[in-house]
This record gives sequence, structure tokens and C-alpha cells, in this order.
Amino acid sequence: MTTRAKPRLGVFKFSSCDGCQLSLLDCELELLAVTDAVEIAYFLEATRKDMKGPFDVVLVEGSITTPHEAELIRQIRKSTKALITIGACATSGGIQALRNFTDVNGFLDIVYARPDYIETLETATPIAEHVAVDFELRGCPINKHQLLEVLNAFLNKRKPNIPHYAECIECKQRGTVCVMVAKGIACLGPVTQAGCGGLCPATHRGCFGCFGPMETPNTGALADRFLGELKQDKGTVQRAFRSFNANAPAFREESLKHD
Amino acid sequence: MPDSQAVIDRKDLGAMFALLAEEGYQPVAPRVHDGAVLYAPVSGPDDLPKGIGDEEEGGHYRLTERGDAKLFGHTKPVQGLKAHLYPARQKLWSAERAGHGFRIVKDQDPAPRYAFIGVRACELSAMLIQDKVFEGGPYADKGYAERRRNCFLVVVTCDHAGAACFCASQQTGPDVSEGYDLKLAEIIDGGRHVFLAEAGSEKGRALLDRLPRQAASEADLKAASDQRQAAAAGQKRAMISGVAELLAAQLESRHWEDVAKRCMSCGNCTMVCPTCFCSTMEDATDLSGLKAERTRKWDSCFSIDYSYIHGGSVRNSGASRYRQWMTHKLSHWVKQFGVSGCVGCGRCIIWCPVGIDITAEAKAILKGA
Amino acid sequence: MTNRVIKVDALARVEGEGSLYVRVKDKEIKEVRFGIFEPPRFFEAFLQGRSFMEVPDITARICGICPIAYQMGSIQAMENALGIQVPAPIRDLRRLAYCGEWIESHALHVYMLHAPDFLGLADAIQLAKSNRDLVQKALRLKKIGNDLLEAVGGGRAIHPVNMRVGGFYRTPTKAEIQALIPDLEWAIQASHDTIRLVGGFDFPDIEQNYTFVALRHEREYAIHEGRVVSNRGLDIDLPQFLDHFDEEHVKHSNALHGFQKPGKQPYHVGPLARFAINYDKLHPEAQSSAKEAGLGSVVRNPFKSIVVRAVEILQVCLDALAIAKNYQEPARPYTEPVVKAAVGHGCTEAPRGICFHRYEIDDQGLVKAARIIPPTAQNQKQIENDLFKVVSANMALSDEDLKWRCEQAIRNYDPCISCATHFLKLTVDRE
Amino acid sequence: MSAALQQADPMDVRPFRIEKIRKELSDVFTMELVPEGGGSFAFKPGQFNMIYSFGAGEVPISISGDPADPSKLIHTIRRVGAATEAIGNLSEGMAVGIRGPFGNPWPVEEVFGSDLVILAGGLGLAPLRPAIYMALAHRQRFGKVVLLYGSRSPSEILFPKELEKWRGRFDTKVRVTVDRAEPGWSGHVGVVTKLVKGAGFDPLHTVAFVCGPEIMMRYGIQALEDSGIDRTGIYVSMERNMKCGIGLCGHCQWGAPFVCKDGPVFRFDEVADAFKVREL
Ligand SMILES: Cc1cc2nc3c(=O)[nH]c(=O)nc-3n(C[C@H](O)[C@H](O)[C@H](O)COP(=O)(O)OP(=O)(O)OC[C@H]3O[C@@H](n4cnc5c(N)ncnc54)[C@H](O)[C@@H]3O)c2cc1C
Ligand code: SF4
Ligand code: SF4
Ligand code: SF4
Repeated sequence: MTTRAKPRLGVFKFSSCDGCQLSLLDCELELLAVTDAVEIAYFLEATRKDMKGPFDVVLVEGSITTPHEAELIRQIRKSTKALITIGACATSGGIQALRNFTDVNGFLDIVYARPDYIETLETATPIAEHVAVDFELRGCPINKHQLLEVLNAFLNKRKPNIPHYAECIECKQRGTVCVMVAKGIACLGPVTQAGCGGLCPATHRGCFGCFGPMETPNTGALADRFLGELKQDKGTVQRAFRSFNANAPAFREESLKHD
Repeated sequence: MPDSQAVIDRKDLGAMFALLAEEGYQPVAPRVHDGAVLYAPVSGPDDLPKGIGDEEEGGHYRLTERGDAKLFGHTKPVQGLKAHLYPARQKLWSAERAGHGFRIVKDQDPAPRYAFIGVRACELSAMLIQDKVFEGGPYADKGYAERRRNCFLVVVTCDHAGAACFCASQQTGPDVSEGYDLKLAEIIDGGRHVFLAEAGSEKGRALLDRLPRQAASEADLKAASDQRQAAAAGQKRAMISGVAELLAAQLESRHWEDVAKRCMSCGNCTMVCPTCFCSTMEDATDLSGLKAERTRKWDSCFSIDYSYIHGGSVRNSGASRYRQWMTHKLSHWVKQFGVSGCVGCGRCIIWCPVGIDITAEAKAILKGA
Repeated sequence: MTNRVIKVDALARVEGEGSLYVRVKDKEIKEVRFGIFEPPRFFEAFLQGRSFMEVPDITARICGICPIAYQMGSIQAMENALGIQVPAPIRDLRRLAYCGEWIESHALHVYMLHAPDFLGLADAIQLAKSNRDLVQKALRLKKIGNDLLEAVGGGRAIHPVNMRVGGFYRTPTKAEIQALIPDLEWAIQASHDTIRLVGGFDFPDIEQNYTFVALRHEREYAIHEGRVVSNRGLDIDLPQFLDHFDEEHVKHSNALHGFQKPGKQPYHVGPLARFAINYDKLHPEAQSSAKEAGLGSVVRNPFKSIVVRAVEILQVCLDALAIAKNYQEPARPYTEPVVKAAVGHGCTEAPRGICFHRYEIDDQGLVKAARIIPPTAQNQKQIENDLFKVVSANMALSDEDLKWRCEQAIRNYDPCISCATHFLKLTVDRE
Repeated sequence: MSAALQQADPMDVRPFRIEKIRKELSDVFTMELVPEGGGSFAFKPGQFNMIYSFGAGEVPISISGDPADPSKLIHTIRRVGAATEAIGNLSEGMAVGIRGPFGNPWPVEEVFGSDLVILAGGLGLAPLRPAIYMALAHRQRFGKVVLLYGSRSPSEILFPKELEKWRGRFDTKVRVTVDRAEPGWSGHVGVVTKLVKGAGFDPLHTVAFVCGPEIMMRYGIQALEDSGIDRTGIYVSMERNMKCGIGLCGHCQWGAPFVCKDGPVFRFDEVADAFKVREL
């Protein structure tokens, strides 16, 4: 039997809600197995131990929204063998990328009385726009089972079993009745990547796109359906594509069509 | 087979469920769930969708009130029986490291014994087609074969056609002539609510013998045959004839591009189709790397991975993927298994979120040919 | 050495990114800053123009640790605007979800983030090395919280999908809820053990004369609704909140600092505040357990917040069990909202303290203005005050120990920085 | 295939021990396998196995050994991705899982009596090697035997020693070409299809076996047809995604045929139309 040296894991956070790294702590039943299998060398949310690189695997949550973050991610990339981005913020910019559609200074005025104290970039961008990324794990938040699968795959040097097809496939495999066909509820499932487990339709609501665009999204065909049979107005269709993955190219372009 | 025909009263239908359960079968029948009729485990006739009908169109489905007490007054459930006979996710085996190598541990769950009650003609035809796929070639799928061998089939014939049905043009219904254990036709005539039953196998005959029953009258036989005729005559859709040859010759049709503008490659059609059989396999390890597992999951020809070989996917365009689905169903299947892969159930039409209609696309290709 | 600087650039075991900076000159503290450099995310700004129905899903993304606080706060604000009263079973389900969030968040904080401080360990992984069973038990407790959230929230604990304005998209079946009962019964025992365990820790001897602010409800230990009440006689309805509280922007922080008007006074929200204000509403079993652990009816030592959290875990486990046992499926999962132009307020007790929402919507149901005041922003001034006191009382400690003690003082608040920027680094400068 | 194997569940993986690993090229290696617990492995030239690396995945790989020697199972593999890397990272003494042999073979015995042209590109020589062994073992049953092999560069020539040995035989013509020459290379330069002309076979009585990258096969077949060989005399080996290897998973469909069970070796006239269709 081969024994391997414990790989060193780092977990870093940029602009985000913390939910994706919390998913790691939420792997309650498997967490100790994870800490047995890897040495957690950097994970602020969990440990005071602050070890420097190099790392074998780094998980990155969050999008790049400040000049400081843009610099930091470059340093992290240099110090790790594998870099995995986790969550909508890190893979497409996240909800804060809504700023990319307007003038960020306007936003500053709304939230802060002294905008001059705030240092921020015009845009919120995914990690892959700044450095090379080895694997992007989607979701807002990520699915903890998928997180374990990706970690497992990287530790065992295999291909992660993460499908890129539509949410509909997962929904049907689960045996859920399609909410769009049977209830007339608008659902982003046909253009959204599988991964959540088909939660929304099973909860009697339409998918709202947490996992971002699927591999070959035909957003136009779905938007036509929303505007046609489902009688939605342009604003609603625009907002549907403009949420947690608003900055993902396919969704961005579709939302821009409905101004 | 006059002695194999009889009439069972509605109030005695429960006895059939009870006998099947007694013989170790889990009855699975149509049931209302989340605004649709699905196949699900039931405990007796009370769980059936009493007085429920369905309304169907491309990308549209709603339950309706029939205004009568029919238990099988709907058309077909959302998904076929493949979900039971070839589950969406199957663990094939696990393995553990042993010395320098590994050991395979076969730890599949034992095959369940299902009694499927309320099986439609199209459903049965689909099952017979999947039998050819999974058991007809040089290699059989053991799991499927076992589940299939274990099951008891109670067909209920249709009394009307759904708007998406086109089994008549595919010669897979509404008549049922083989492959079942028991065939029922549900007849309501004034206050009389009965099932005309006909055994189709030894198992079926044995069950029928144990049920309270009366002799079938001429009127019952006529009522059942009228229903079948109504179901055939009521079909609004039809598959064009000669579609297998047409599609084989139209692989380069311009029409594929046209469908691709509407088709989202979401794969719903393949998931609901009762004959679609494609699957993928996932090998995974646990964190320690000491245990591994192989899982088989339904796959769809609409995914990019499906045709991925080192260097890229063979079918990148939406057009080529829709073409793969449709030509496989309607044309290549005939060469592969000697029958069409489409039983005309219309599910792919109903459950396509944008209502793409395989019969209409076939017509369009014919027109452009 | 008379001049020193204590600095923590990136605080660990808190949610989000913050820093600490203390500068001491000749034994005199010159500066204490609890800095929040988590970048701003502009929620209030991009909520403008969104439909009221989308708001709960968006506000959830303010924080992955306490999404319920943001979902429920905004849902109740919208319902308040549109005049929707939800029936009792819906209210129960909401409380049940919130109990789940408290169990999950408190168990995480007590065991994984805070306890290692008292045990002199860097993290819970070290703890697992010496006491694996304890950590496993903690993880199971945490999981039970998440299971509650998953059962009510539509299958996931972080950013659940089931909560909506008017009720739920799909209400869980009786069987789904009853399935939780055995685990909750176990959790009650585990919370008693937790209280005993953390009650036995050594606590630094520091008391603060806090202004406590919390929700208060006539019948229950307030979690998801109530009036805003302080220990100094304030007792107001939500619409008056902004007459009494506000936030300001300080240079060292991307979070706004909350204060009470007039005089910009700091105040304290969270477990200590809730405990002080709602002690009489605690379940008798929780009350007696608190007594056994040595707590009076008011706790002013911030380091003892860990004990209060443990008592709160017990309280919500008891609550959740009662709800689960009595649950009946509601007739309808939700009340259909009728849109009109209106203003609405919502406030709930997030695990870290009150979380306030105010929205103005137009006749199309689109948001015209949004204001969200998260607990950590409200506590910021108070945290700096505590730090001041901790540093002055511990001048004798080495830099490293002082630093740790300061960090611990911050962790007393279980600060959630992601929320605050919608909102940590220690720097102690001893010149 | 033996009756016993046929009866076993074709989805069952059998562990085989890696006896020997030989590095062929920078990214290509050959493994010699024996069944754990003993036994032999009979197969026909052109057949493939599904090779499983513990937990890392399973991939179709042609058998590259000698069908006359069932005592060892030989595979030649290029590292291109996760699963082949995982197999490549194993060492002697460790185990892989085998399912097979599967697929339709090169019809070596069926074409006794004709001239035989073997046209191989790159790693395509590996699946053809069993056919070459078999043809040479029955050399007297053929007219001319011609092996045409193309590789990208001299350093990427697979099995150079064996090519040399076969070239040394008086009864076999071996021609090797490279796309790009390197210092010291004195042989042909250019695409393999150019070798077809002047290979000196009798097109009316010739059978050709072709295997290599799909693009090379297209040009190769064209050249063979141009030289006068009928499409019914040309055989090709195809590659498609495979999950089961036995026609149950659907992935390898190429029009009507399943590459796994109707191929991988096809008679060209049966698939000539499919070859013309893009993204089929
Ligand atoms: C009939 C036939 C014969 C072949 N003969 C040879 C040969 O002799 N020598 C040779 O080098 N190549 C041969 N190939 C090609 C070889 O099969 C591919 O190079 C190989 O599949 C690449 O796999 P990979 O994982 O390394 O590459 P990738 O490009 O990473 O993956 C390719 C495919 O491998 C599968 N896969 C990877 N990981 C997993 C996993 N964890 N679980 C499940 N599936 C997984 C997937 O199907 C994936 O689509 C042959 C192919 C065919 C069809
Ligand atoms: S409910 Fe949504 S995700 Fe599911 S099949 Fe329908 S459209 Fe697809
Ligand atoms: S192709 Fe469509 S109509 Fe035909 S069997 Fe499949 S789902 Fe039914
Ligand atoms: S035909 Fe319809 S159901 Fe099928 S993949 Fe295309 S859009 Fe989806």
C-alpha cells in the first residue's frame, strides 16, 4: 500500500458571504476525515494557526473587488500546486458583480456616508480573470457533497465527477415534476448547471440559477419562453438572468438583451 | 382465451393489491403527487388518482377533474417505468485496497419485486424495447434482467388519447397483445364500475383465479373495444411514415440548425423517454484513497461529456446533439434493435420546457428533404 | 518596553476578514481599532429596482452563516409593508428554521471558534486530537441544526430556498418534521453537557456596564419577532428603530459603526443582551441549567458569552422539540401577497444579535430604498470599548498573550464580518 | 472468448497484476499484465479491454500483444488525461482492473490469400500490432505484406526495434515516414498517405487495415481508394467515448453502429457514409 504525505490545504476568502467555506465546516460527518487526510495549513475561519505556503491545494472563495485582493490572489497562485475556486463569487463574480452593470460610485453613495474611505474596484470579477484556475466549483452556495468530491478527486489525482449539463437532468433523475411544464412557473433549470441536487423545483419554485450557466446554455430560447407562454415582462426576464451569476458571460449577455 | 377473461368489480380491486402484496410484490401504480400523476408505491386502490385526468400539450401539463370515479382516467404518468427497472443512480460495486492491489466487493442491493399496476400500452412497448436493449445483445445487464424478471405487470388499456399521444402511428398501442400478466379495461356504466380482466401469462391466470369475479358479458367486451377505438381515433398527432429511412438520408438537413435555435440541450426529453437508456459511470474514492466505488447514472446525449474523447467532444453543436437524439430514436434504433426507439407516448413533447415536438420536427425535415 | 503595538492583520476563527490594532504609549492606550477590511458589497444599492419577491434570496447572500436572519428579516419587512399576517403553523415553521440556525451557528462558535481560546489551542482540530469524541459530539449538534434548516429550508442550510414572502414555497410534511424529534431529544442532552463543559472554563475577571438591546416578545424567548427593548428603559416598535439608532462611517473600517442616539453611545446586542432582557422567558430547564453553570439573571462579563450561548442552544433545542412535536401541516403554504406601494420593517435576533431591515417598495413591488443594519455593525463600537478595557487590565501580559487575549475579546462577540460589510486584522501598537 | 467469461457479469472488473512496465515514448508506456490468481487471456487482434485504475476511472484500451501468446496481456497506453495518467502512475506489482476482451477484431484469418497493407499513424500502431504478429505468423497465407507507418517525428516512432526487425524480413515491406525530420533522420519525410503510392501491392487483391488519428485515417483511406483498393477491402478502427464497452451505455454510437460492439474495427464500406458526416 502506498502512503502519501499529508497534502497541505489552504482556504482563502475574498469578497463573499463566507457560505462556501462554511460548507467545508458543514461537512460535519466527514470533517474529521478531511482533517485526517489533509493538513489544514491556512483556514482563518477555522484556525488561528497561520502557516505559510506552499500548499498542495488551495480553495478560494469570493470575487476580486479591491486592488489589494487582486494582488493577493497572484501571491496565492504562486504558492500552490492546485487552485480550486468555490462558489458563484469566485467563479463568476457573485451577487456583488451587479455593480458591473452600473457606476460603482453611485453604489458607494447609497451605502456609505464617507465614500472616500472606501477602496474598491469598479467591478467584481471571478478569480479566473486574474490567475489560472485548476477547477471551478459552482454554486451559491456550493454543494458540500460536490466539494468533498472535488477534494477527493484532487487528493486522489482523478477527474472530479462534476457534471456540467443542465439542472433539468438532475431534477428528472430525482423524479421531480417539472414546475415550468406542470405549473407554469419560470425556471432557469434548462440553462443552469446541475449541482444543487434540484432543490428549487422540489420545493415547488423555479430554479433561480445558483449554479450559473450550464455547458451550452441556450438562454435565448428560454427567455423567449418566459416572454411568450409564461407572459413575463422584460424587466422580470432581465432580473432572472441578473442575480448570483449575473456576470457569467451567457447570463450577462442575455440580461443585456432585455433592457 | 375466454376462460382467461372475467370481470372484477371495483370494490374487489383491493383484493388484487392485497394478493400481490401477499406474494411479496411492492405494488407501484399511478398516484397524484405535486400536481402530476406519477408511478409510485401504493397500498391499495384508494391511492389511485380517482376522477383525475390530464391535459397535455407541447411544454404543458395540468391535471384535470374528469367528473367521474375512474381510477385510470389519466393518460400516462410523468415518467416511465424505467425509473424503477433501471434506476437513475445505481451502485455497481465498491472496492477496497488489498495489498498492492484491490478487491472488488459486490454489494448491490437485491432486486426488488414490483407489481406495476396501470401500465399503458406505450409503457409496455417501451419495456419490451428496453428488454431488447438490455437483454437482447451478446451481453445482458444483470440488474435490469433481474428486476424485470421479478416484476408483475397489470396493464390498463386507455379509454382516450392524450393530446401528445401518437402510439397508433408507431403501432405500439392503444391495443395490447403481449407481454403482460394481467390486462384490465376500466368500465363505468351508470352505477356499475368494473374491470374487464384478461390474463396474459400463467402468473396472471393464477392471480385472476384467486380474485372474486364474474363472467364477462358481450357488452363488457364491446365497451372495452370501443374504448380502444376511441383512444386510437382520438390521436391528434402522428409520426410520418418512413421516418427511419428519411432521417438516415437527412443527416445533413438544414433543419437541424433550425431546431438548435429552440432546443436548449437540457436533456429533459431523454430523461422522460421510456426507452432512452444511456448511462454514464462514475468512479470515485473516499478521502483516504482506500475505498472506491462505481456508480452508474442516467446520462443524456445532450451533454458535452457524452461524446467526449481525449481532445474534445465529438458533438459540440446543439444541432448535432438534437440530431443524435432524434435519429437514434427514430432511425438508428431500427438498425440496432429491429424496432423504432419511439413508442409514441409523447412525453418528450410534453416535458420539453419549450415544447419541441418530435412529430412536427419529423414533418419539417420531410418538407425540407 | 513602554511603547508597544499589538497587531493582528487577519483575525482567525471569525466569519469574514477583520483586523485589530492597538497602540499603547507609556502604559496609556492611544488607539484601539477593530478594523473591517472585508470589501464592501453594496447590498442596499443593488436591491434597488429588484422585486420584493427576490429580496429574501438576495439578502440571504449577505451572510452564509446566518442567512435566515437576512431572509426572514426581509420577508417580515415585506409582509409588514403589504399587511400580511401569517397563520400559526407558518410562524412555527419559521421559528423552527431559526432554531436550526441558532443551533448550527452557536455550536460552531462555541466549540470550533471560541472554546479553543479557553483551552489554549489554535483550533478545534487540535481539540479533536486530544478529545475526538467531544468534537464529534459538537459536530453532531451542529449537524442537527443544519438538518432542521434543511428540513424547513428546502434541502440546504446555507441560503435555503424555501422561505418566501407570505410563507413557504412548500411546507414540509408532518413526517419530515417528526423525523427530527429523536435527534432533538439527543441534542437537548448534548446541550446540557455543553453548558456544564463551558461553564467550567476559566474566565478573565472583566465586567462591563453595557446598554443591552434585544427583541422582546410577550410569550417567548424572542427570536424571530418582538419589540426592541433595552435594559435602560427603551421599548419601541420597529418603525421607531431609526429614531433611536443609527450608523456612522469611520475611516478604519468598511463596516458602518452603529450607535444609539443621542450622544452616539455604544450598545451591546447578542446573547448577553437577549439573556439579560429575556431571562424570564427562558424555558425553566434552560434557566435552571444556567443557574447551575453559575450565571445570574444578567451577565456582564463578555467572556462568559460562551456560557450564555450554550444556554441558548438548550433553549432553542427545547423550543424546536416542542414545535416539531406539535407540528400540523398548514392548509396553504403561503398567502399570496397583493402588491402596493408601502414601507415595511423587519427585525429578528440573528445568532449575533438584532438584525434590522427597512424597505420602501413601489406599486409594482420594486424596491425603492433598502436599509439593513446587521448585528456586528451595531456591536463594533462596543467591541472597541471592550478591547480598551481588556488591554488596560492586561498590560502585564506579553505581546503574544495580549494579542491572543484581545482576539478572544473580539471572538466573544462571534463577529460576523461578512454581514458587517455588507462589513477583522489585530494590531497593537506599543510605541 | 471463453464461455466462462461470457457468463460472468460483463460489468465485473477482474484484477490483473502489472508484471512489467516499459516506457516506449515520453508519454507512452506498455504494460504486461497477468490475471491475479493465475489463468490466461485469449483475445483476437484489434479487440480492446476496459482498464480500471483503482478509484480513478476506466478507459478503453486496445490490446497490443500477440494473440498467439495468451499467457500475458499487453497494452500500450498514452497518457492524455486523468484515467490514463492514473494507470501510468502505477508501478510493477500493483493491479489494474480488466473487463474484456470486447469488440470486433481485425479479420486476419478471413483475408488469408490476399495482399495485406497495414497503414498506421502514431499510436495507431499499437492496436494493429496483434494483427501484424498474426499475419507474420501466417506469412505464407498472404501475398505481399506491407506496413506503412507514419509518426510526427523520429523520436515519436513507436516500437522502433520491432519495426527494424520486421524491416529485416525479406518477405515484408516496411516503410516509415515522419512529419518532421530531426538531425540524424535519413528516412522519409511527409505524411504517411504518401507512402501508399509505390507500396507495390495488387489493388485488386489487397486488404488494408488502417488505424491512427481520425484525420490521418480519412486521408489514408482516400489514398488507398485512389490506388484502386475497393472500400470492401479496407478496414478501420474507430475511437469513441465508452463507458461500458458492451453496447449498454450508448456513448460510442456513431450513427447506427456502436463502436464497442459493432467495431472498433469496421469494414470501410459499411461506415463510409458516416465518415462524411460532421459531428456524427
Ligand atoms: C476502442 C478504443 C481503443 C483504444 N485504444 C487505445 C490504446 O491502445 N492506447 C491508448 O493510449 N489509448 C487508446 N484509446 C484511447 C483511450 O481510451 C483514451 O485516451 C482515454 O479514454 C483517455 O482517458 P483519460 O481519462 O486519460 O483522458 P480524459 O481526456 O481525462 O478523459 C477521457 C474519458 O475518460 C473517462 N474518465 C476519466 N476519469 C473518470 C472517472 N473518474 N470515472 C469515470 N470515467 C472517467 C471519461 O469517460 C472521460 O470522458 C482507445 C480508445 C478506444 C475507444
Ligand atoms: S423544473 Fe426546472 S430544472 Fe426541473 S425539469 Fe423543469 S425546467 Fe428543468
Ligand atoms: S421519443 Fe418521445 S414520444 Fe417517443 S417514446 Fe420517447 S418520449 Fe415517447
Ligand atoms: S428537445 Fe426540448 S427537452 Fe429535449 S433537449 Fe431540446 S429543449 Fe430540452
